[in-house]
Amino acid sequence: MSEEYSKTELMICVAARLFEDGTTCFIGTGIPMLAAMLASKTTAPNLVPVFEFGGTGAILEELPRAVGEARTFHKGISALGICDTMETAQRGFIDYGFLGGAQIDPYGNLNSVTIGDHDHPKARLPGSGGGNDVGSHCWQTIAIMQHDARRFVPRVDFLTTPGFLTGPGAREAAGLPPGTGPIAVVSTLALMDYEPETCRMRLKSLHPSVTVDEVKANTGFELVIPAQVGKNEPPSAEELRLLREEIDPTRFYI
Amino acid sequence: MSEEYSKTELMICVAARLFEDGTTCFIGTGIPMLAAMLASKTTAPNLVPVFEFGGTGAILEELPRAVGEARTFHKGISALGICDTMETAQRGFIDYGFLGGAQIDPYGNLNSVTIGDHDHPKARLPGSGGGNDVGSHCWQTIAIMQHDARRFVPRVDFLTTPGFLTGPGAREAAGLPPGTGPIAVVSTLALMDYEPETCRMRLKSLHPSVTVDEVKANTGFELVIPAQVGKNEPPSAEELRLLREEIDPTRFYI
Amino acid sequence: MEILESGIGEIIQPFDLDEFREWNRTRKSRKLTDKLMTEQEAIREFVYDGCYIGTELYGTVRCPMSLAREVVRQGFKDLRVCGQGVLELDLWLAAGIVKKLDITYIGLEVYGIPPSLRRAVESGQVETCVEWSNASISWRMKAAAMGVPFLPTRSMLGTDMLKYSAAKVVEDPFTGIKVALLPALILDVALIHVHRADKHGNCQIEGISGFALEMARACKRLIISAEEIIPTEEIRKYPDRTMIPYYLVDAVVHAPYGSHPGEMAYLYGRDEPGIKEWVEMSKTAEGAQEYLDKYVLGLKDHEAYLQLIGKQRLQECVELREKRE
Amino acid sequence: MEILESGIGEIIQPFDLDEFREWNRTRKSRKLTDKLMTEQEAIREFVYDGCYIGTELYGTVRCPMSLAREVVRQGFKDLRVCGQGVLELDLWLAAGIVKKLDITYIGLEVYGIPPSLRRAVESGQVETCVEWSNASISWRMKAAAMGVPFLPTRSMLGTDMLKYSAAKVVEDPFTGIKVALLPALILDVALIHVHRADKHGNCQIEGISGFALEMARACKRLIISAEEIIPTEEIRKYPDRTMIPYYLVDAVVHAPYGSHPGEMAYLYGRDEPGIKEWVEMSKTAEGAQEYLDKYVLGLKDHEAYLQLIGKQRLQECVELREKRE
Repeated sequence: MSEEYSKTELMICVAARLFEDGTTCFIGTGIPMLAAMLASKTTAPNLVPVFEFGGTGAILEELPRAVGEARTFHKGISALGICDTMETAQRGFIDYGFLGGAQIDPYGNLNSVTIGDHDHPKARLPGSGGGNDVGSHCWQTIAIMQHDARRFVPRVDFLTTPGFLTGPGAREAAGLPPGTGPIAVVSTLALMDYEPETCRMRLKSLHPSVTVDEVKANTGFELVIPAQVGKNEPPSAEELRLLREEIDPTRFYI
Repeated sequence: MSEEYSKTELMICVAARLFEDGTTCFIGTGIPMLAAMLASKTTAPNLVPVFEFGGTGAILEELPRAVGEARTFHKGISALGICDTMETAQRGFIDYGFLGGAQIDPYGNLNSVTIGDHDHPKARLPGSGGGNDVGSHCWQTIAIMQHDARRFVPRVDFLTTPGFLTGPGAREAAGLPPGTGPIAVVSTLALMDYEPETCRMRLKSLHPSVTVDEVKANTGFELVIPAQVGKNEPPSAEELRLLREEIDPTRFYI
Repeated sequence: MEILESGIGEIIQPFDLDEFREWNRTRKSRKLTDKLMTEQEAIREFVYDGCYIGTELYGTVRCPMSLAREVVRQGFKDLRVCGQGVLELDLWLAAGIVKKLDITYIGLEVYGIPPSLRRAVESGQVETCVEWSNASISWRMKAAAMGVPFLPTRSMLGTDMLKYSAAKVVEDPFTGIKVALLPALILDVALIHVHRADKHGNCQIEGISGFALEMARACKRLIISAEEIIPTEEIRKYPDRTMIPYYLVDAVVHAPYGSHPGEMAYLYGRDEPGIKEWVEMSKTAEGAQEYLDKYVLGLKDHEAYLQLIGKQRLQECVELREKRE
Repeated sequence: MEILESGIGEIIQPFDLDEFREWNRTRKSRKLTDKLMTEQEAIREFVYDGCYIGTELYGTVRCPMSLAREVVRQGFKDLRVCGQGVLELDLWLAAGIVKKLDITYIGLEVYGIPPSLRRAVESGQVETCVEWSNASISWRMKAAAMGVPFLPTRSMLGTDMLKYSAAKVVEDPFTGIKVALLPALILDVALIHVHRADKHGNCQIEGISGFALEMARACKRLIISAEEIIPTEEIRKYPDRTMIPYYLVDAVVHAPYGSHPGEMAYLYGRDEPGIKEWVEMSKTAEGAQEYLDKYVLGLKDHEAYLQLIGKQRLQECVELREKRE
């Protein structure tokens, strides 16, 4: 029986369990940083974190708060520049990338530019940042999302970071490197993956106490619901201890 | 009355006098290195030597024997790589470049690739090296040549480094940066420049005891001979002292 | 090699490589002159209304904050800006001095979407936003730094990013794959903060280099602010550490804690309360103005800023610095 | 953006960026494994007949001479080579193991045209020479290092260099100027000599970097030889000095004086008599063979080579080194 935990802590744990040991991974600000630290302390001790402005292979002893800060190359393998990092991704050296956005569509396309019309937006968002690059060049990408119908939409207002674009073969047709694309979405309600034949988002496993109907009700498009829907383990006592005592003791994020 | 000196020493001195103080200059192996050192010790104390593999702004205390050796960045301003150096030239930061070759034509085009047919050469030469790049991107280039009819030819067997190509406007038409091109040739017999209207090589001034006819006889094409032909000063005692005692005391080159 | 697709975005900063070459030939001295100036002198001499300007690295990391604040203080207007920015560009947006943006990311990182950005763009005060990814804007500078008109990339393909950028998609004539061509970006003015520089502008940077090498080579006017001014002998002792050579530089400003409230690797850590203060106050236009009055407009210069922050807080930042171990 | 002109030169090493990406994904471990090997082991494992191979920097400067000699010793044939080279490629040409050349410069510097090059090319033993400038071949590697199919340049325009290369001239779609597109160059094998490396392959270089960064990122198999093997803690203490990260590297060879008779900045100067010996002996095929027998084929390994050179001569080179002052 696990103790109390927050939605954020749960998302971090579910994301952390997705890291594959001995791989390179683009880490963005926020939950991915905590997930990467948790993974490196648990299931992925040989994870190689890559931060877009140049830090590679850091030993994440203290939680970074920005993708350029010194903690992103603390005891690192290299501290170069954004061009070298992004070119390394373009050459196929970065296995995973974590992404976020204000909207995601059934094909895993993300929007972080504008809500509404681009030239007269209802809301101006920060912009692509490295998101489009990560989504274009990394072998596999994972999105972290608040789960509600305003964010899980049939069509993103501005396609910022490529998922499967319009479906099977679309990435290759657009000129994006073959074999790349999104593999998962970690939301506040569940873990999703993509149906191979259609490239559409598919429910994979539910967070504790969340129902399929709840997920459907909070998804603005038709989610593929497989016959078998799994359940995500709640954070273990050890995961929570690591998060609260070692990773984010000042509760900067959690 | 100046003392005895060699043809090489004379060429070095004539070349050295062409350096403009406070300019950047691409320095190749051989005579340009000695000329640059002599100039920096006499008329061009603020000369900024640039060596293609990355050395910039070195203080030339010891004579470099190769364009990559440590002496090319001794107490230098920077020691980067060939891409940075060549891109600096492509951006228009390198004022002068010294060039050499096995053949030169009336438009200052140089050959350092093959004598005879490219695919079945009579003689294979080292290749362009950085020559083509220097001739393409530097604002002004100066060639250093042995003067004889086998080297001063109507048409080079292989156009390696661009002079004025086929004449006025040809560089610009080919896409080379406007305002660039050759300005002088320092040979074993004389100093040449180019006639502005035709871009053809023109006799400028003779080395001591050399006649116009001698130059003509050793030039395989019709050299523009102006009404006034100057005379090049022989090496001064001070120039020779610097060359022999400070610049090349071991007589590596001279 | 036909054009398969062209972004509809404006090239906010049209470029001409031959004119850039001529500029570099005639306006960039090869002589080792003394370029030391104050923030006021440097910004007054090289920044101007309507110029296309950029800052490196970004708000909370090795950012020329003292220069960015001076730009606001001198009240320039209609700036065209590329960013990639956090506090520095957010300040400019709040001050209403930005007219056009080549935008990649302007955010408050963990603190989310900047209200100043929303106000400036949604109100139409910023007239134009052309979209680029972080890598793309860096590669655009890299193209200029290489002296070429474009660089190819596989970023932005298939997305609205391409559509709202000024990139062009072509088929590679060698292998037939599609690539986006990114136009070179030559800035009118660039502001870069470094660890050490000599009075001539030879610069050393520690830790990540961000896009400093590219930007320094992709601008017409380069203002360097440095934590420390070192003798040229130190530069000449380690020529392989010179990331920005003097001939690229127009002004050198001695700016200790020049990145505050951001960090400077190995020298001082970030001032979280200082950053949070902007995050909080910038939520409203009034609050943002209050911040500007308190930390920028109401102060004479960077020295006055540091006095306001106070020795103790700066010392606390120093204690938070990354160490080489 | 039509093709205005195409070089008639062969693309000696055809490339496929997607295949390169797949290689980098599947054949390059992200794990920190021990890659220490001897010259024999590294060359045997990664070099093969007919491979496309390159060396950095060049013969007399920070050149992987111990690896280059081992390549000759193991008797590979039909090598396709890019150079940019002095002693190292001259040795290969004399040994008759080179079939095709992307040639930029192969010479003896102040000592002129290498007789070995003349014999190898004029006899037809080297079947193909495709011409490139020094910058162009470096930019071709830089294209591969960036993961793009080509880079534009204004080099080679209007000359026979363009004609006998594999470059293509196009009109820039942004400003209308002509540029030559240089195809990416992805080497099968690269040999690079550095000052320091750890057992995983993280490398530090002092002095000029030549084209080491580009070549290391533009090859499928990378063999590093290093003057000194240092602990990974040293690498992690100075991450900003890592020019070649471990994941690019396949083998690390400890090779003290690995650049001899060439120099190594700050460690040892060049061995002029040693260089002159090759210059003299290589004037005839017989002499070149004699040199190969004496310094390469007749010796077991680099250690035997160093014993033949002798401690005293090596010490003399050390005394001639460049110093940081």
